[in-house]
Amino acid sequence: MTMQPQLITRVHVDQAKAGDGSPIGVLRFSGDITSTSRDVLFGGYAEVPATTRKLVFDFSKVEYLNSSGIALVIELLMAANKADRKVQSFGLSPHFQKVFIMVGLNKYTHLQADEATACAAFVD
Amino acid sequence: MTMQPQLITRVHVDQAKAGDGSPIGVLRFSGDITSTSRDVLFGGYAEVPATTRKLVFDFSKVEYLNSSGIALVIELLMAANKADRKVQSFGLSPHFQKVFIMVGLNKYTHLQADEATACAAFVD
Amino acid sequence: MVQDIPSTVELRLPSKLGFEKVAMQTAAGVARLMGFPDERVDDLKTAVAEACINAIEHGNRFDERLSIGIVLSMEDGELEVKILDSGSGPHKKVHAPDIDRKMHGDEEARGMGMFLMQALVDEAEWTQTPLGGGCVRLMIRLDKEEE
Amino acid sequence: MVQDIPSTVELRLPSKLGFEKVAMQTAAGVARLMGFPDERVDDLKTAVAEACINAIEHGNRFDERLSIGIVLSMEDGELEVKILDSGSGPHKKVHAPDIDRKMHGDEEARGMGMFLMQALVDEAEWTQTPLGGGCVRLMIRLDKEEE
Ligand SMILES: Nc1ncnc2c1ncn2[C@@H]1O[C@H](COP(=O)(O)OP(=O)(O)O)[C@@H](O)[C@H]1O
Ligand SMILES: Nc1ncnc2c1ncn2[C@@H]1O[C@H](COP(=O)(O)OP(=O)(O)O)[C@@H](O)[C@H]1O
Repeated sequence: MTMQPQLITRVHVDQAKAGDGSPIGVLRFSGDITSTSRDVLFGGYAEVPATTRKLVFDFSKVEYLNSSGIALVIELLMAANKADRKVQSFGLSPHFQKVFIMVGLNKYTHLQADEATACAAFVD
Repeated sequence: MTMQPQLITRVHVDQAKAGDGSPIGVLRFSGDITSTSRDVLFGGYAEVPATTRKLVFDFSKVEYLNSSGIALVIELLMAANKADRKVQSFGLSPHFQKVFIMVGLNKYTHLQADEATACAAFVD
Repeated sequence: MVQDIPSTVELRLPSKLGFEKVAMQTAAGVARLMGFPDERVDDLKTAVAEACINAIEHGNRFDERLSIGIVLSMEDGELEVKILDSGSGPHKKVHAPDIDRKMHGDEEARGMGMFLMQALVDEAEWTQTPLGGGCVRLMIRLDKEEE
Repeated sequence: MVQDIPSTVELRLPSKLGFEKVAMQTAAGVARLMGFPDERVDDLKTAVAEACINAIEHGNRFDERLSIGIVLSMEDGELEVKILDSGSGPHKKVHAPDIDRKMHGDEEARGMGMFLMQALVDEAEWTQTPLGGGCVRLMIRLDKEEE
């Protein structure tokens, strides 16, 4: 049997509350975000109740993110955008904050310093 | 000009006090401990006042340690042994604690959990 | 004088996605040995990963009988990394992503690899090997202060 | 079926001390890709570093015109690493260090590399290549639970 490289994507979905008491869906990504992550990422996204209008993306446990993975993040943001959901992000390393800004992604999700700031950043 | 690999050894010497008030020379190693580290290591050792009988080796900032580097640690312990100085060590990763035990080094320097434990471990 | 031989590291990897991570580690090891700061090492890692993914995917079309080559040459505070495959290189030019067009579905979400490579390193150039294979040449330089 | 090609990673390094760190990073990258836990990755890194240092120092006698080769082969949860040089391999057997003799100056402080390699990996073997070069073969295996 030949060796299959282990690329493992995980999403854990948590609930938080915004200042006005409205629910926030927190998607905690971990492991690798690559071209093979589509099903796991959209599976996590689908776990958030349809009525939740606020999302937080937690990248703090992501070990590896490449351009195909960033393309999937763009697709998640497109889905959120269409459903009129706002997305705050945190936990990106300085390197990946720079990369997100290079491709313009910060126009569609604010890059926040930490989870508390991200959850407090929704203005309704 | 051809490229010379950067192997950098540093030793910073601090003073601490044992429970009985006697001085402890703390040798804080950092960077790489390899065959090229001899002068830096013995230079640090020579900075400790000759009357100090207690030494603590702090390995917590060591990034790379190979068998030639361990041989130099053995030579430091030989020098300490000859001068009737006791040496406590801390800050080794679990991997290098295992390696120190494999070569039997723990017979000549106790491997302590942290600096406070190391400094408190001298019995006079 | 043997001193004048430039230092070269060569790596050969299978054409399977995931192995670009090995190239990232190798390139990071070389860059750290040269004294590059963490920030530049991160830039290089991402650029090398993107180049390897393209070599595996577009150059070798996932053909596991083919391998990709990475040649790292160190000289005078410059690190050049060549990523080689058995294809014929990209026919497109580097194109900066337009996030608004992407968000509105007017542009594919993908297609940012070459842009990122060029944005992250000091030089990125697409050529062909003498035998006609695909080749990307990346280069990072130590700043004077870092040397 | 292309599925049956074993995955191989090859690395070539200059005969200069310090470059063993690049081999450590490459080997760690491959082992992590196979799912080895951090503890085993550390064991492998140290064993690979010691093998490379010996290849550079004893095998190639620091001759910068020569390089050392590292071949990593992945199959069935086993990672084999061969470290190749242009010497003729060690003439000594692996010898466990005697710390008391070392501390009393009756044994050299050095001379622990081969012992550590053997102690840290599942198999360590010194052979020669078909062309008469020095070759160390290291092997680590995934535990059943890790797979
Ligand atoms: N090594 C290569 N060999 C052949 N074609 C390539 C290579 N690298 C890039 N290309 C071509 O350039 C295009 C753009 O590449 P890139 O910007 O990395 O985005 P993506 O790989 O996501 O499409 C690819 O779709 C491919 O057609
Ligand atoms: N690749 C090699 N080629 C030739 N001789 C070797 C090689 N590896 C080890 N040796 C021999 O075996 C001896 C023991 O090696 P080792 O245990 O690693 O300790 P050290 O390198 O510190 O002497 C070396 O001194 C050398 O004589």
